[in-house]
Amino acid sequence: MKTLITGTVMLSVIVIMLLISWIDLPSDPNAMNIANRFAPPSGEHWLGTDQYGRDILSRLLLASQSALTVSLGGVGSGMLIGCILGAVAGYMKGLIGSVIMRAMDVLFAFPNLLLALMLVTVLGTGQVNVLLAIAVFSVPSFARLMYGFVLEAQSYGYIKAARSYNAGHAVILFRHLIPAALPRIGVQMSLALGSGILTETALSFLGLGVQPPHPSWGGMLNEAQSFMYLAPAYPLIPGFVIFLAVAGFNLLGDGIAARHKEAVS
Amino acid sequence: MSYLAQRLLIAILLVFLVSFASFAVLMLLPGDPVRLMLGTEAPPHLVEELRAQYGLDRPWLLQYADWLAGAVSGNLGESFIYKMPVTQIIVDRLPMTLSLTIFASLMALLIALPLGIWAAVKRGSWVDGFIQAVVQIWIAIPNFWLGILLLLGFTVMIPLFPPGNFVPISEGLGAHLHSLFLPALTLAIAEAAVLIRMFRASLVEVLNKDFMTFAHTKGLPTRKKYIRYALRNSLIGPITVIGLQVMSLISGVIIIEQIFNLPGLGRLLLIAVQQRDLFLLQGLVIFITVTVILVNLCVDLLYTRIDPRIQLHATKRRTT
Amino acid sequence: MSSNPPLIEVKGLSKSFALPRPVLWKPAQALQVLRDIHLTIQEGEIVGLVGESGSGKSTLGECIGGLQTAPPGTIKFRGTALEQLQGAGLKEYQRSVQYVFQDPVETLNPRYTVEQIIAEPIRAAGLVKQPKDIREAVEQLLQDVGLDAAYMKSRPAQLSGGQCQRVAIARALSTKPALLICDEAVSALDLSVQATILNLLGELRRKYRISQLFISHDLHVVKYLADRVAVIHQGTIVESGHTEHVFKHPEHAYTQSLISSAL
Amino acid sequence: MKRNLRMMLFITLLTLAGLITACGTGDTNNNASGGNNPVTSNNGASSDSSNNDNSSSGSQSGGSLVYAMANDVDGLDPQRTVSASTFLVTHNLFETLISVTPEGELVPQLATSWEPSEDELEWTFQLRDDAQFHNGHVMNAEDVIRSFERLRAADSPRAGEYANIADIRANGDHELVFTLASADATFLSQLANPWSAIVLEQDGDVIGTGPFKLVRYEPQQYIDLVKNESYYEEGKPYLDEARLMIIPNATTLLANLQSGTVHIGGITGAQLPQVEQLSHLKTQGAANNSVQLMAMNNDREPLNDVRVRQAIALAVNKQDVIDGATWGFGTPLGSHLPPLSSYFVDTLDVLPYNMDQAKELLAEAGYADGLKLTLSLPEGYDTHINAGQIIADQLSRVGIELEIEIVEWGTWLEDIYAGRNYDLTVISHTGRLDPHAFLSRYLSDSSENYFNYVNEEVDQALLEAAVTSDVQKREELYSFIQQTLAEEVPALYLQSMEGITALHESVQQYESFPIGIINLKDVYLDQ
Amino acid sequence: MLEIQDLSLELYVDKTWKPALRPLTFRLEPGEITGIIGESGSGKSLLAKALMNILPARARVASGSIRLHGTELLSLPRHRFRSVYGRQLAYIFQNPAGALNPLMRIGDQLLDALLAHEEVPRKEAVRRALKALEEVGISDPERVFRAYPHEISGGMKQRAVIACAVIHEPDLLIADEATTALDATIRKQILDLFLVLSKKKRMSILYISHDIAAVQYVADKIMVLYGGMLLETGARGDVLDRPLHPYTADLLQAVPYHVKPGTKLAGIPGNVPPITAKPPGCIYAPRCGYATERCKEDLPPMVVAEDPSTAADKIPHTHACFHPLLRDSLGKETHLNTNPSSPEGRERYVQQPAAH
Repeated sequence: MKTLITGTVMLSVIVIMLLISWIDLPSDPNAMNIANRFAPPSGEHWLGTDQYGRDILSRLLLASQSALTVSLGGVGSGMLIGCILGAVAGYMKGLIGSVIMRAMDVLFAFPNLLLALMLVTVLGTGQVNVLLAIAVFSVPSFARLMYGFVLEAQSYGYIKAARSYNAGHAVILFRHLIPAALPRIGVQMSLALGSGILTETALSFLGLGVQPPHPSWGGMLNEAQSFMYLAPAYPLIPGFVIFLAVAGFNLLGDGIAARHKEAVS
Repeated sequence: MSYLAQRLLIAILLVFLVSFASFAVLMLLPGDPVRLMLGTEAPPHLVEELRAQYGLDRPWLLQYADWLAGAVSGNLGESFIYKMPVTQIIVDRLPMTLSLTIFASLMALLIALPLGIWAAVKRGSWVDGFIQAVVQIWIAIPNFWLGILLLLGFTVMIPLFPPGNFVPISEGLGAHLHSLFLPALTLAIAEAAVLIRMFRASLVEVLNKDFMTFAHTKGLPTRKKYIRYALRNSLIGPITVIGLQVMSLISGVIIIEQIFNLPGLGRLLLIAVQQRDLFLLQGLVIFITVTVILVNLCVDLLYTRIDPRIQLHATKRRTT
Repeated sequence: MSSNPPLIEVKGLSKSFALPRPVLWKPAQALQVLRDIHLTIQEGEIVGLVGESGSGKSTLGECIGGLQTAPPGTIKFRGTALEQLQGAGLKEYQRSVQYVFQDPVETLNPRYTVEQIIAEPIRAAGLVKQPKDIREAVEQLLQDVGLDAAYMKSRPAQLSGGQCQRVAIARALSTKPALLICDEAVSALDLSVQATILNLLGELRRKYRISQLFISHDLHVVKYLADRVAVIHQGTIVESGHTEHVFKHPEHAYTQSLISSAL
Repeated sequence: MKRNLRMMLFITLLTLAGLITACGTGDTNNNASGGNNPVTSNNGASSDSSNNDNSSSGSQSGGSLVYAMANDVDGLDPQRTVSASTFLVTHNLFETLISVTPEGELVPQLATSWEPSEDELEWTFQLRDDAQFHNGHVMNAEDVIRSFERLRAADSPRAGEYANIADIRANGDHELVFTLASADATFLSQLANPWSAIVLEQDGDVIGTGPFKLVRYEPQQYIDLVKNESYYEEGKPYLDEARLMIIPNATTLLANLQSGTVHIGGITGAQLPQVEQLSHLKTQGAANNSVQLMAMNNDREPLNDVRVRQAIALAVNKQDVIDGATWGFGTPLGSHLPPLSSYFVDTLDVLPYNMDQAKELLAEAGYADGLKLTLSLPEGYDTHINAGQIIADQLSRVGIELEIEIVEWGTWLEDIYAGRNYDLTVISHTGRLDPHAFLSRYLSDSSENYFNYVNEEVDQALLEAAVTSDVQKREELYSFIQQTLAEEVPALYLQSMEGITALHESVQQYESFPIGIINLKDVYLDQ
Repeated sequence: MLEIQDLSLELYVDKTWKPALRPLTFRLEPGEITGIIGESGSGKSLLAKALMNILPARARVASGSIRLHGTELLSLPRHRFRSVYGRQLAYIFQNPAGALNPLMRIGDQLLDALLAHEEVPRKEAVRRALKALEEVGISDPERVFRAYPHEISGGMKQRAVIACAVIHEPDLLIADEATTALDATIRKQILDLFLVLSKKKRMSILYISHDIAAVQYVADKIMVLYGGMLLETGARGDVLDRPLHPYTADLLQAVPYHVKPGTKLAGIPGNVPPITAKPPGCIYAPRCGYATERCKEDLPPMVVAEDPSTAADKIPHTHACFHPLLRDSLGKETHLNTNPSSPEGRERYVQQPAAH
């Protein structure tokens, strides 16, 4: 139970950042003031300024939007595609089933970064393409999860009964199978969200992530690494926020898994 | 034996498919290798000349056919950038990537196995809580960030390790491992985090099984009980994960190679894509596909070694 | 016996599963599950099907119930082969054959309320349309299986094993079936609860002339409930007949060893 | 599980503490002073500093030097390779007939003296008699001719550049006569280019006469050189051996410098304060003969209106861009010629920073309420991306909204540079000493004129300047061209960037060259 | 041989320790098979685990003592307990497949059990292992010795498990639902095996099951457990033919083979109480046909029935009920203080004479 609370506490910090960024930002995140670069935390700039004199706090807040849209959007779409593919593969079995699953295995084995490299080089950098890259990464794990679950569920009494009184594929799929799979999907989703954010930071290190001037946590961390001497505290801030988000999602996932296991046993 | 023959057949098919896909993708990419080499200062007429010289002006299907013919006979063509046969470049890089992969995987195993077992055996205690907290942190740290910290921490602040110059194994194992220690540690930490969770979960599951209680009530000595009974049964899950991690290590450590300045396959991959070095990329893609297939095969064979119930069928369904 | 054709007539039914191919180009061996089955179930009759685990009794049940496909012409429902059933005939068959499964925990969708569980097949069969009528039907069914109408709103997690099984039976009755296929329906229940369910099944046959195919490995339960009994061993029915007769004078060696080992 | 929460906090604090100690040494006062040039390195960051006292008497010979380079060479054959970084290395292995000093004058190397005929069509060169190739063979006129034949051969990428040479003939072992098809003022500086090196083919490879010999080349890792014992200059090179290491990551490179495993390496402006802290490192700035500009697509609405381009030029404070993008290491420019060039004319005051005038011009051009443009920046080039962002911020103050789009390098070359499908973009051009190489891209019909800039007068001036050898006439023409470019602003000229090199204190007599070569001949190490 | 004195267990539920098994006292004698009958949630399995000191984390012994040959097991330190396992105590599981390590050959697991307590040279150990397999009725011990668990049938697996358990001829063998997962034919053979073990090897066996037929077939003495309480104990004949406690009687009425064909089964209304439910009165009161006010308030103590024919060495027939079902000497059931107010209780008992 505790992991669930710790997870939600951490994520609530991120959500608060998101809300503030929608309402109003302390100052214009892109306004540069070269004279005032690396200013220490002060009244006007709570977390100080970066190498262009831009306010770190507002950039961090704005970045929460891109971080969440990229990971939520990416993992969300990956989940949808993955689940549908997995459900179809598990439900139909036969040739279609094994073809889908073999494709998933290949996608699973393919190194993520190379995939992102090719995707981003073909489609160009920017938020949408990073989102696509993360979506493609998360499809296989969801497909496998759903495939396994559907196979297992075939032996459940209420599924067999539903098939015997001819409840119809739609009812079986959407009212029986998917609701039953939701807790597991929830767990996988939160783990994938965590790794989604990490992927964004990795991509921005290679210059393929969310591009300037739009701020992103990964981008800020990457830039900060070269100014560590000038402002040792500067890289800590994005690093800590990333840690908060990733650990938050992971703990949330563990919490849901634990609660789901209790509920079932 | 016929099963292996079948796996070989699928492997060859897979390599062909993947190489065709990557060739097509590279052709789609805007940007042309010659112009990339010449940059903005090159004399204008030079671009056409070199394109003709490399045969890049022909339709790409023809180029693929040429490349394939060469590949089948073992000649993967020459890299535009390095003007050296692709096979030689890869072979030069292989020892470094292999030793990094093996070193990092062993280190990850050395960290994850004891901690995973300790957490499982003492599940629910403060030890378990502590290890799980550490795992959460290790997972949450982006690995390039960890790399930089280790680099600065242990090469500059406390000069324990040489920063970023790779010592090949030919110059002595000690120096070789010494130069690879930090990058391997960075990789190992990220991997170990995942492995610890995996070991702990599968071990806890096994410890609750009936045959463990039966071993206990048979009066078996604890050490034998844990190793011969509990550990062996808890290996199936982690092996799959280790297989995946080895695969990603061989081709996916671009970031660590950049930070620690290691001339590995990852960085070569990045340069090949950015410079649109066609033949180099094809060579690398084939190499990665082959290693993926080999690792998969090893993992499957390992399964049968560990678990007699598993029979390898055409459709790879495991009958556990 | 009544003149019209038997409710269910199984003739020469054989079924086998293809094992996974060891190698792509080598043919897969087939695992013979059922061999040349002959069985008839009359209207309003309880037929017991006794066999050890792995004898193929569940597969036979699922073939009769339509959950698994049977070779053409081997199973007839009221005289017409299953695969020939179309449109109204098919709907009629699906409506009149219902299932009761073994594990009370997995037989009900944990997220549904009792009312939803029982109402779904009614809606699927389309017999009754208006929500008010459906609710009434559900109340009546709950009463038939000895459950208070107050249970309508509760969820499976709040019910005991026996109560879950009663809801499952109510669900099976909802489409006014002619045949109930009970696959080890009482094996997972405690003895005291088991008795109440057996009584319920007997009562249902008496009150609504619902015939039952009662599949079980427990000889005593079958002996108590079934009018006729068929003994299945490794995919073939080795013996069948009136329960008294089979238990008193077993002819086949396997039946004899089965009866002698019944404590 | 309550322990889990407490444990998590404890671990986080532990890691944070670790982070802080790892990256910040106690005493750095991290609030660097204001934006102006924070650097007060011990030898001043003047453009072409060379602090050593050239005293060769006290020099120590021997020792091995490690030089760190950011990107790899592509092969070691000066006549065949194309990428700029290659010549950093080949300069130490091969030599040209004429060499060049850091100040840009031409000085003898393999040729001791040369004089032209009256009509400047024939040039006679006297060659050294004591220069040996690395295999011991003494260089003679025949070798030079064969080397030029190889340069002008069909499969040589640079054959076109020597088309003007009609014939080369030797009279005697150490005298050479070049006959040109037409008089060419750039002929001499052409011979000084690194790819005009004199090479000898030996079993598929090429060897030179340079101060160092190649030992081993490991792509992506290092290039090992060793002293050429039989080098004709007495006592040189001082070093026994040199290793050129390839370290692309800036942080890693600095770490190596700091730990002493590397003696010389280029660093970024941001890293300078860190290097300042270290007593065992010194820094040395040097202009690298480059021009950073924001190119404008002159035939695309509204950039085809010169007033709009001028307004943009007026609205950007170049010094801010320099401080922001290159940490103050660069000299602002008014036109497309770096200060190092002998024909440089200062055109900074043509369009000085003036926001109001910019707004007026915009209004005059009909864009009083501002306009929107796309700024495409090449991915991976931080200096250009940084400059682009600063410009975008400044232009937004006069109502010009720039939408930044980062483009992958290969795509930039294809779509923008070759395809000219862009509004604005930021790039830098490094060139050779000869002004023609810099300015020829403004010829209306040139394939490198990605500005789409058309001006007949400039075309004539360029063609004429390329031909006349009368220096005074060339100065007039080139100053006219620079003036016109400064006024018509086909591109917003930003700065000529300076490279900063960090050196270990024991490194003496290292000179930074403007045209991208490393000269290790004169370098020695205090033991 | 094994005396249990006022043993009670607690379960950790909703963050507090709740009583689960009420204090119970009984003795196990060598060569005697004691059967425990109990439905799910009656605490029978908890009891078994308590005896073997393998209680799960969420359960603990609240009070009482377990003395084996006089030594108190509850206070025995862990390492000393190890020497007791296998040599004096043995335990068999319900699911034979689960009790065998799937990755090891049967022979190796057998040798492990043997070598855990004795230093025996390999050849000799193998010989004894093969003999052990033969003794449990395995026809071709060599094949089974080399086989993996998934290569042999369920019945064969259970025999192998028994072989492992009894290789050191322990004094007490606890079988927790040992035949429930087996098919009828094999179940009978395993039960016969238990009979052989108990008689020939003078081994005391505690056979725990919800399957009354199996217990009836094998047990000399029977204990009836319900809701964590011992309701009735006694010799098999006494308990099954002349049940004193209403729950035992009702349970027997609900078992198909125990009822004369054609008569209607009598199910017990209501549900089985959760293990942690501890009402003041008799645990069975809510479902009992004879329940009186007294039953609801006071906890009926365990008393020995005054049965005229009690012989000296006969197993005492005890029960925990205020209104035991007394009988006249002919075994015809007479019932002293039936509660007129509950018609159902009355009608059910008068009609069906107890028949065997």
